[in-house]
Amino acid sequence: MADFEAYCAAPEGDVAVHICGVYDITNDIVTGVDTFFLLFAGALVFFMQAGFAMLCAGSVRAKNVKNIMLKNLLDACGGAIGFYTVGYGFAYGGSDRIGSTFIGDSYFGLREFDSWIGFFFQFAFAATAATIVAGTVAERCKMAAYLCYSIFLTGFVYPVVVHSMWSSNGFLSAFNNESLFRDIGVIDFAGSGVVHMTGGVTALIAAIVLGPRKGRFYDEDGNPLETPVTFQPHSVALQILGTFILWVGWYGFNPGSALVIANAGSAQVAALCTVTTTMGAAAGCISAMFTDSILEGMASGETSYDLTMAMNGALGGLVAVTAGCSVITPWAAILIGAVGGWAYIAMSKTLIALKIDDAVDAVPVHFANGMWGVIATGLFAKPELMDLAGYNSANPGLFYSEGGFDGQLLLVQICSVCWVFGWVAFTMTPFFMVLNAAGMFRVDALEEEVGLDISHHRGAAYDLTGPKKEDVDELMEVRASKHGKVEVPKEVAQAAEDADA
Amino acid sequence: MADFEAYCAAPDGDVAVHICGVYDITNDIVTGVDTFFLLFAGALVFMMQAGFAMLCAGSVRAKNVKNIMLKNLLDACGGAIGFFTVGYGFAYGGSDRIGSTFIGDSYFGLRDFDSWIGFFFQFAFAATAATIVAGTVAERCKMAAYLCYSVFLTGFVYPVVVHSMWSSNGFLSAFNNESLFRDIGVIDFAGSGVVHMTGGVTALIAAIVLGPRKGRFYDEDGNPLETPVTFQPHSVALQILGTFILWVGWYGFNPGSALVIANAGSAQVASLCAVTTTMGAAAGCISAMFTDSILEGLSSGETSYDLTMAMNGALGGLVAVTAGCSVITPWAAILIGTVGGWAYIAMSKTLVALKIDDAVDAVPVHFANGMWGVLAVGLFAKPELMDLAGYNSANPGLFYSEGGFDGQLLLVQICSVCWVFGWVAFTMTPFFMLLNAAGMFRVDALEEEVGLDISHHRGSAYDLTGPKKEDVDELMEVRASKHGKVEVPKEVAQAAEDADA
Amino acid sequence: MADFEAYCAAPEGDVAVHICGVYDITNDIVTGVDTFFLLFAGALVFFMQAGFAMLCAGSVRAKNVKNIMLKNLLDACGGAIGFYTVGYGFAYGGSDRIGSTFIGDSYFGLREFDSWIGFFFQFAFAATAATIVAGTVAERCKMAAYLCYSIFLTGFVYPVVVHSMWSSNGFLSAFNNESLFRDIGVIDFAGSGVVHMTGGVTALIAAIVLGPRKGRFYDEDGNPLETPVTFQPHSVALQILGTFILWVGWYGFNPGSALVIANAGSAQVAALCTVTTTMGAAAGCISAMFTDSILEGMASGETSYDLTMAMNGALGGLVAVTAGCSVITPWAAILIGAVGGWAYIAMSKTLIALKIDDAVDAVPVHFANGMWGVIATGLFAKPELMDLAGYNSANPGLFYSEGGFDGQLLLVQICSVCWVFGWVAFTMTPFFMVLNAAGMFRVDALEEEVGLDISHHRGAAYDLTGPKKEDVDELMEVRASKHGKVEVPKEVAQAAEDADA
Repeated sequence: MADFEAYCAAPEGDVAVHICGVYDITNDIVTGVDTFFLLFAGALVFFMQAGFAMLCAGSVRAKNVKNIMLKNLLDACGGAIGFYTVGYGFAYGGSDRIGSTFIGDSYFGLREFDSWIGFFFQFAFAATAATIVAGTVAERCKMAAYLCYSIFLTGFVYPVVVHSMWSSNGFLSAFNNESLFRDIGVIDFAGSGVVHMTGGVTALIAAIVLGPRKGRFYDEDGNPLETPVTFQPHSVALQILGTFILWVGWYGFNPGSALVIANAGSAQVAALCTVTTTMGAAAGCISAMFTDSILEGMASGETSYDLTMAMNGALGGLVAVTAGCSVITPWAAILIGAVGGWAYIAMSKTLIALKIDDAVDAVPVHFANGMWGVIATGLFAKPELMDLAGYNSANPGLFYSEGGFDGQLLLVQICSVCWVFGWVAFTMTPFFMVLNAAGMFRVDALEEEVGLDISHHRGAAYDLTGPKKEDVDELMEVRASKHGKVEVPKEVAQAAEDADA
Repeated sequence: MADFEAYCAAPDGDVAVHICGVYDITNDIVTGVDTFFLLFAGALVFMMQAGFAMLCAGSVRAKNVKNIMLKNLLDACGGAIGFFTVGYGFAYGGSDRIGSTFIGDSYFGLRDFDSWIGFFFQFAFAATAATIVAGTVAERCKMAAYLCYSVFLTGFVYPVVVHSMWSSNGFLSAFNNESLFRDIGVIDFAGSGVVHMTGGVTALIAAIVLGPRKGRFYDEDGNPLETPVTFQPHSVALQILGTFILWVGWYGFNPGSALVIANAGSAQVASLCAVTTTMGAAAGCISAMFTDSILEGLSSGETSYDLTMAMNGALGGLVAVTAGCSVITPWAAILIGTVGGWAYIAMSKTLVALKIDDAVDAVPVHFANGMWGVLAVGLFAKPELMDLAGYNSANPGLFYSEGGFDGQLLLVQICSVCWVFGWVAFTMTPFFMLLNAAGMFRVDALEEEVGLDISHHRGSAYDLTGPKKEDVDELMEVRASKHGKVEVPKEVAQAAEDADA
Repeated sequence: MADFEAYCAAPEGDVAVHICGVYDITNDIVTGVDTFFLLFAGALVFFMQAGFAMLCAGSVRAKNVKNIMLKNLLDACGGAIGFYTVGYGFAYGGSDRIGSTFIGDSYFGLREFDSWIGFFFQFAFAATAATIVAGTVAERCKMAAYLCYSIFLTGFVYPVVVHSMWSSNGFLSAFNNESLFRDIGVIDFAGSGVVHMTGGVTALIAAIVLGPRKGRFYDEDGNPLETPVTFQPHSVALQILGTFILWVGWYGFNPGSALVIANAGSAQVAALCTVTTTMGAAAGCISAMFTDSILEGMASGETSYDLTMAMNGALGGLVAVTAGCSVITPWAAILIGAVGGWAYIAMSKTLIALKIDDAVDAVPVHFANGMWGVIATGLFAKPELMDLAGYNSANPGLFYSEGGFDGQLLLVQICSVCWVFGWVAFTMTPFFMVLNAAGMFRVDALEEEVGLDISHHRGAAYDLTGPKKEDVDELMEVRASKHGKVEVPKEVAQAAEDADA
């Protein structure tokens, strides 16, 4: 391998100057391609905001649609400002120093910083973490509380998690030689733990503190219902649209986490991520839906196929392969996704049993599968792929370790799960409890009954009323006479009837 | 042109080492950029799943929305598993051998394989082929039958077509020196024939075997209706969203089929594809819609503009230019798209005349235009562009041939169309007839009447009921008194009225 | 820096041949990467068509949904044909000559032209400019008038603006050494003025000539109403979807305007654009929504959060940073976005006061903020960033100029605003007035009342009717008896009740 740094420090002679000239050009191209790659991936990840908005909006009742969508839009905006002013600094500030730190301390407001594209990509992730919670607390959370929480999360809680696992100073980071577990860093390639578990734990705590929606587990007098009432999603079309957008966005989320692509190794990592991401989603969808259908078939005798299960299963599978997408084989991705589907169902049923109300099942998808994803990496990480992805392969996943008993990586992964859970619980629980105690968290009962759109957002989200019947009739008459015939054209007559009905 | 292979096999001296070092870097970059390109294109093609889901969902009646969307989601998932386990192997396995083979025989489960990004891109295409059928059989096909068919198609039928036309061992392939027609291979750059015709023929056969929806061509007693009943699409908004998403996805589908982009030639091919794709879509849209408006104006005297015609015309134009997008000029693309619009209308009317019921007009769009697209290449392929795209330009399209009479390429294209039609009909007809004979194909008549959402998917897709009027009134009272005035704020009063209406 | 042109003109000796061979490869890669970049950006910009369609469709009443969406689809198609045949030629034709010209004069029908990807990218911009108007004139403009206007705009009016500001022969262009203001060219990096103001001014003129919708400002007898009637958007879900799609598309619009990315400088420019774009949108959203909430809180005592304000604020912020995204810091982007939010509100209220009816508030978003964006660049353009983006930094923005008093750039920017306003008003005003005088502009009053969907597009856009109650009941009975029990499964019973209600 040629050493260009020494050779090109002071190139001698015409030939060397030209060789180094070409070498400079290749460096230039590499910078360009890698920037472009993050721009592409960041745009796709940001597109997931649209996916979350559609998924959440479709899942709630028609009377709360505006509210949930406004939350989705505002946390992207608040997240941008919050992550710009302090969040990015806490996450990655001071990464040029050696040793572990708890939190970063420079780059606030991106001062003396020019890796714009790096910030953009990380911002898109931060916005994702914040948005996860929106769905869970839908239909009952006050707008002001939501804004407070989302700035607190993207500005402080999430950056600390990022710092610990992804910064080169993080105490769990695989890119820090002096991390807590020395040469074993946690492997959370694209953020099952960092992004999804952080969002999922926050959502869980919020759901517990906030309490269930009126009429979900208790009747009007507060007596527990025999069976919980399921609030039908108001538009399945929006849900599936959101799901597909999220899936597409994941092709930025996971492959994009290779961060660079202008060399054969990184390109292969990103390429593998596309395949494992696809397989995880497919397996999660199939496992969750058919498991649910079989369970239901055994219970009621009538088999039906539930779209919600299919969608959330796919999302669960996606979350689950996110941590290990670069270090697992496609077969392992299918396994992880399939188990992810079950993890989703199990957690979803558990929440209902515990009377914790999650309006869009974000906790089972992001918390349960985020956790499972990080742990699964400790089982399935394959040494050759770890090398390729730039991880130390001395401690592979349990199933690939010598004799199949070396669970060191698994232990580190479990510790990381505990750390994320502990940190988020430690910071968010008091936060939400204070909000609640101050009466700033939950909307008024009557407002909840009326729906937040009318109470807080100037009217309903939909107005599907058509034209007045007499106007339509008049038009039909005018047209009929114009053509000198009594008979009205077929389509127009149909339209008139429709308007009539 | 420098020959780097010999020069860099064992570089002599410092200068050569450095030159070869830079050369290695450029190779690295090329790999990275090409991988990135397929990642981008594959993600866009996968986004077409969202497009198909929205288009189909919008086109059916409100009582079958969940069903059709679940099918769209599941065939992406089933397609992923099926194409991973066997499909890709059948399509491209054994491409290192010489000579023609009927079907591939290695890479099953992607064993001994590491071109991940190639698989990802091909999977996205396979999923597209499968999804095309979903719309046609909507509102009456059983879920289990659909799953069987979609795994069969992506796992076996489609891969054989791919193998024959795109693999270097395919017996019609332009990349096989020993193909059936020796030095003339079929030109189907991005798959008008391979993808769309395969899907379209399958849809046609399925529609014939399955029969029309209840009440479409026959009344309740089975007597033919004088004029067929048109079932209104339940949401045009979803249809147009789907159309636009598909159009955007096509910028991955067509330019992405250049497969590489990190050299000036391929870049030019991809660029040309972007332009021809645009022109084809635009021309198809305009030709289909205005032709229909004029026809209708002539017959009824009242001119109207039909959105469905515009959308399907655009899609038809897109399908039609897909085969030749890299070897035709933009002018030719406009012509092909225009004729594509007419092909769509003609086939659509023919189907209705033959009492074949296609719920979303997928057969006219994908079958008629897929066929026309492949044939059109035999007319319009331009030698210079064929060279650029890597095809043998000795036998150009009819209009560019010597004297305008050398129809050899056209003949090959016609043969290919026949082969696709024959193969798909040969495999799918017995398949669907067996399913039908076993009573596994079509849902029960009563279930069809009720709609598949309630029958099989736990309730309807929409629930647009608003809050109770008394709750809204109470809130208005509370608010009015709170501000110490009887008058309610304007918007709130409006909202109350809306809820009332 | 090595000079490869001389060195590689006739390389001498083995070493030079190989060096030049590698150099050629790097050139090849650069071409490929830059092409890919414009393909990506162009596809994203085209995706904005879907965003506009959803935003506009969501904003109008249910009875005009088909109409507005058809307009969106057709102007993309008409724009493609118009821009291909003449538009691109007027905009960029003859750019190899020296000196200023008013309009281009070659490349019509892309003759003797092969920069396909450049055309594709520019076409996507032209389609955007045309689409902006669709929303403003919604619910009352004739289809034929719309088509005429959209071809006139993309084929002639818009190309002249492009030519003046972006072509190397443009008389205001920063890339023309002999421009009107010599060494100071206008800085409109991605088109706040060129694209958005052009569309916005056209929309404004159209709205004035066309007059308000029936019942908006005047009652049935033509007497002015005390307070204008607000027509509720029929679906807020579509609006927010459109907003997010537009925001994502802007990551192609702004960074893509760097045009190339395969070198470190351009990559940095594109990267900065992602950040400033994000910050502008976030600031605009927050400023518009909270300002409105505060104003309303002061007026009525009850605070509500308006989603429309948030969405249009974000879009306004995006439009405002478009002109300067490559030459301003993120802080400046936040300021510009925040002011953009106010500009939106101010203009929106002004229009209402003047009884000018804009159905989707496109004029405040695109005209007011397009203007503000161009002017803001004259205030905030930072010399270092201007250098990087390839602009002459001798005359920076007012706030960065020597002593803070050198407003030369600001003056040029203001002149450009006047030019765009003047040119568009000069061409479009007579155009619309002639259309209006000929009775071709506005639909018949009765048709407007009935809605354009039924009048002109064969029926309503939605049909959400469910199955018949008796069918559902029958199915329930059949199922209950099949399982040998009277009790119906829970979900099914629920579904039956829903269908009942």
